[in-house]
Amino acid sequence: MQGPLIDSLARQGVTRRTFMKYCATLASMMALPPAAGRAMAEAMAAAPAATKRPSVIWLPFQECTGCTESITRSHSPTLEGLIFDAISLDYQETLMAAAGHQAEEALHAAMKENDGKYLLIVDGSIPLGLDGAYSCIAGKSNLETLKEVAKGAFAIVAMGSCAAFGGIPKANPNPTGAVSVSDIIKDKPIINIPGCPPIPVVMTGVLAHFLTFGSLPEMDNKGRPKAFYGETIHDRCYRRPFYDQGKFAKTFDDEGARNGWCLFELGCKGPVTYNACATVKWNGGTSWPVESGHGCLGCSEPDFWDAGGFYKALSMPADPLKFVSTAAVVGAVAGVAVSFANRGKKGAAKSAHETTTLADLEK
Amino acid sequence: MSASLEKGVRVLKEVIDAPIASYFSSCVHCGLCAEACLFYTETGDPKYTPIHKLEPLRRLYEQEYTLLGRLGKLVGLSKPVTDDELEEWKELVYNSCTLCGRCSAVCPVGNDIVYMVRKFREGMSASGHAPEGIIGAVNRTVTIGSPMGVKLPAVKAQMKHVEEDYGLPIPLDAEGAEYMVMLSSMEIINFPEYLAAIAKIMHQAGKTWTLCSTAFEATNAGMQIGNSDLAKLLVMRIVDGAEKLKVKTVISPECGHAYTALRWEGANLIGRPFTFKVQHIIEVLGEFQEQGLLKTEGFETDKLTFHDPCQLARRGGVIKQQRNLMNMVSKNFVEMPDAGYMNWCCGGGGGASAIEEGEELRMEAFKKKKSQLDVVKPDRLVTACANCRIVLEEGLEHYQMDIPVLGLTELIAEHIPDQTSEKGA
Amino acid sequence: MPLDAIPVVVINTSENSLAADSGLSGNAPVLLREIAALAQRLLASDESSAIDLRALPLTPADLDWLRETLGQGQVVATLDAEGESTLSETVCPGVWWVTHHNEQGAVASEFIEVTYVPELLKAHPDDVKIGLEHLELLISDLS
Amino acid sequence: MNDMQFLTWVRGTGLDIAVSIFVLGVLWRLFEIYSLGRKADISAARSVSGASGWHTIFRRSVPPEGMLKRSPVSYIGGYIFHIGLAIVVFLFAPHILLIKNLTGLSWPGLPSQFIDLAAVVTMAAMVVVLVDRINKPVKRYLSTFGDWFAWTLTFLPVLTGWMAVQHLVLPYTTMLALHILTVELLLIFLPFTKLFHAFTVFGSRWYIGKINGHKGVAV
Repeated sequence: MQGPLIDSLARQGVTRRTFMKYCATLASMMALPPAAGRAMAEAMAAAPAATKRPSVIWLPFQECTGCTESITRSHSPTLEGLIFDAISLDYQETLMAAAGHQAEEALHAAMKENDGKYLLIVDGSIPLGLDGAYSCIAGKSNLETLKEVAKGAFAIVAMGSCAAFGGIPKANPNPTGAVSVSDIIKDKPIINIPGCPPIPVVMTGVLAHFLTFGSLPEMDNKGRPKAFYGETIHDRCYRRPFYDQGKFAKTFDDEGARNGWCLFELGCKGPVTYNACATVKWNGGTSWPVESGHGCLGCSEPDFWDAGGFYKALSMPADPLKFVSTAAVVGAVAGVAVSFANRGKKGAAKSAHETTTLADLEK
Repeated sequence: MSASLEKGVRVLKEVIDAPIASYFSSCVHCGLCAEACLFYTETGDPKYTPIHKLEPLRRLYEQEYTLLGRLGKLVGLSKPVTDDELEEWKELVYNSCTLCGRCSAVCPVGNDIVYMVRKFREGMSASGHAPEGIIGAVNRTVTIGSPMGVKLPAVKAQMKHVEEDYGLPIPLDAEGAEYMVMLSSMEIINFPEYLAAIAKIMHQAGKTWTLCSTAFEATNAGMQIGNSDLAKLLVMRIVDGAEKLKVKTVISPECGHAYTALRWEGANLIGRPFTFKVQHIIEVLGEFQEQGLLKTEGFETDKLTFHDPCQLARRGGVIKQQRNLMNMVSKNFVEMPDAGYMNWCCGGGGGASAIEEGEELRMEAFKKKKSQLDVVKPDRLVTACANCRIVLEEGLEHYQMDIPVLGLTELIAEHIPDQTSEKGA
Repeated sequence: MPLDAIPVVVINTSENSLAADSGLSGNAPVLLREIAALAQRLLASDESSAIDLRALPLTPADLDWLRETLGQGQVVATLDAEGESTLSETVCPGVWWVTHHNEQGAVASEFIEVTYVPELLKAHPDDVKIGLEHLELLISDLS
Repeated sequence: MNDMQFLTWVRGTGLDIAVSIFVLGVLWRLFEIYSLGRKADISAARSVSGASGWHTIFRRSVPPEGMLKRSPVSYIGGYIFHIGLAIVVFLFAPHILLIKNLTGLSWPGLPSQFIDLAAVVTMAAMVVVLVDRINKPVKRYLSTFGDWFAWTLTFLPVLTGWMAVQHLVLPYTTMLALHILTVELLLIFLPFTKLFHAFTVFGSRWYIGKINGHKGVAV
């Protein structure tokens, strides 16, 4: 367990035991077996240091800064922050001191210097409506900027549900025509870290992986790191046993709710939401929505905003009348069309009628 | 000699309408109609299930008038209707269906199966798949004037007989009479008492009436075979006669299908409402009874029962009158099980009695009537349809049951006091 | 609006002490068997192992029950590393209850380790070397 | 796809598709059927009180004289499963909740034990009528693929719904998803199978009632 990272940590007063403890916790959060924590600590501590800290460019698009808030709230002086110290954040509008042309210069300098090697983090969705005019930075639409910056990136991290899946800007009726990063960029590895906001440790976990192995962690079919999004909230929820026993809170103030029973019937989306809230928790491990007595909103899932209502139980239909008027119109039109065809056919048969005479009864 | 499948299909396309579409879409194959059909109950053969008798019509409807049916025909899932198939169905549509309407009466989803059989027959006859017996009857009705080949001279001979026997005048072509009386050829040939009865009853009621030389035959074989053009031709004869004589009411004789043809189909066949009223003789008698114009004396004391003709009762809505009339002249009137609205058919209506090759089946089906009669064990059987009467007589003879059959009108007339003395006054 | 108008309902939670309402899921007792199996493995093959208590569907009440059942042994070690960590042996020697707190004092992760001495307590040779250097420095200062 | 994604799909996209096809199909079929029209009956009507299309719509729910004895299984089995279905579909609290969600209309439900019983009785009646269909020559003769298919489509939602509530065989979530899926299949196929009688039965009864009412025959 020797290496530049552990040395640099040591210089900052972080002891080996502290680092081991951090890795054990990180492994637990990533749902890895306890033994993996030690392995990770050894691998990360021994990771060869690049001659230069890896460059990271952070582009904000149609977003609320909630993702940045989430990360920075935990930034210092925690261990996640220490991981951040291992990178060079060359462009982050909210955090950087530079502004205007200086900021733009910093961006272009970083892109040029680290061409093909920098990690691009995006938060916020990209509006396509009105040629992208809904969101512009430095006279360029987000779409243009993304395409330009993505070109030289080693990989892209879509931070938060907006960048990963379109998020709230994409919610019905999606006035700006918002889309996700992966809707636009097809030729770069993209790692989605959805959540509204995402859990900070997921971010640092991915960065840790990137720093340790120089590659992205294993991802699921929605481009999310499996370590954090491998299981549902429901799978790791401490209230799960009550679900299995059929004990449900029916209202937010009934006895079931006071006894901490399952919130499924109050609309908890935990069963269909892949995230690590149940293990990692929020606000420095203080609590998380279900522990606070509220069901999961499913914020890390695509289109969670339009999934039929936060307080509607999963067993209730989401929005079955969505296309009903269209269907009714199509059905009526088809019916009327058939009617006309039928009446035409019947009319034709009628006008072709030859009055039967006796002779016509025989073949 | 121009009947063809193509023509049949075209005619069917013409007659398929919203009720038929609705009926076929509603059928759940529950098979309850079979339980109501005497051809099924007496043979136990499921092919006589009423709705099954319409199978080719159903397929044609779906293939012609539904999107999915057209698609099914295109990809070969639904086979087109063929001549061979229709020939096979001839027995089901004619021999084993008397249009009695019991199936329509029991269908839980409300399918008027008889309505559909009637329309299906349009296509069957146009495609040359009507039975020879009925074609013959139609031929005779159209060319000679009556299905049994009765001509005016025969009627006149009957009139003469009656006038002589009863001393009552039988008016012919009397313009402005209140009633124009129609006959069925069976009555002319087999049951002359009918004409006499009418004369007595009309005389007692003090009503003016007449026969019509151009329209004395009421039966409509065109409707039985299921050909509206020919049925219209026959109805038109009656309409012309009635309008020529300016009568108020045309009286349909004791014949079920004549009544349906004239009363319910007539105006629709000729495409305009009638200028006169149409009544069944039983309706007229009922009216007279109610108005006190019908006075009888004495009662029959033997056990009598009444066979409701399907077209009069179930399909015609005349149910109470015949019972009141029966009770007027009988002390021992007993109802058969299912009598009235749900009465069982004699087995020979709807043209079936004209089909020679259907006789065996008819006799088999008659077991239903036999079982009804076996419950009551009547001394005599009264009815109000000459066709029923013939079929009942045949059936009773076949099963060696000694029960005479008579017409209700005659029975009533027998109890009308002798009026020859009044005549002189 | 006077505050008295707000109806206040007092619910005495201590009365709800029935098993069904105590928050116990019934998953905790099963763990005892697993710990026993791990202890056998430690004796048989010298292999240490650990159970991540956060990875299991355990309610806070389950954890309390488990903690109480396993009891407190003789050794308790605390580690001050960006938040306190406690490593305490249960009444079953070799079975350790390890709790990592973060700097806010909340539990960051919690394990049951079945081992003779938890890895975290052992000093790393590199650190021992640094310690030795420090010692030598101290000694040289003496002269 | 795990069971939760399955559930999400069936209650989202799946239901959207099913309800849309249902609405589309029903309208299309209704137009297709009733636009064929019919000629007005110009024969002189005989009006009798109690004889009309509307009367028949109700009256046809009662077996005519003598018929109950001739086919007791069809009638009693039919009554039980139709009424049972109505109870289970419209008086089960979660279903009412669903209807309230969609339409805002709500009414009191029945205790779940009663619904449970109704579901079991309904299924039993359906099995009996199925056996009857297999055993009775007429029914077997009339039966086509459509009949077996329609029976299955109707039976499965009751079975899966009951199993979900009873926590039988599969986890609740999976069973619930299967329940919704089978309802969706039912919705999708209803307009295009004999199950469409649920709609046309009123038209058919009205027509026959109207035709008979014109003649003064109260049926």
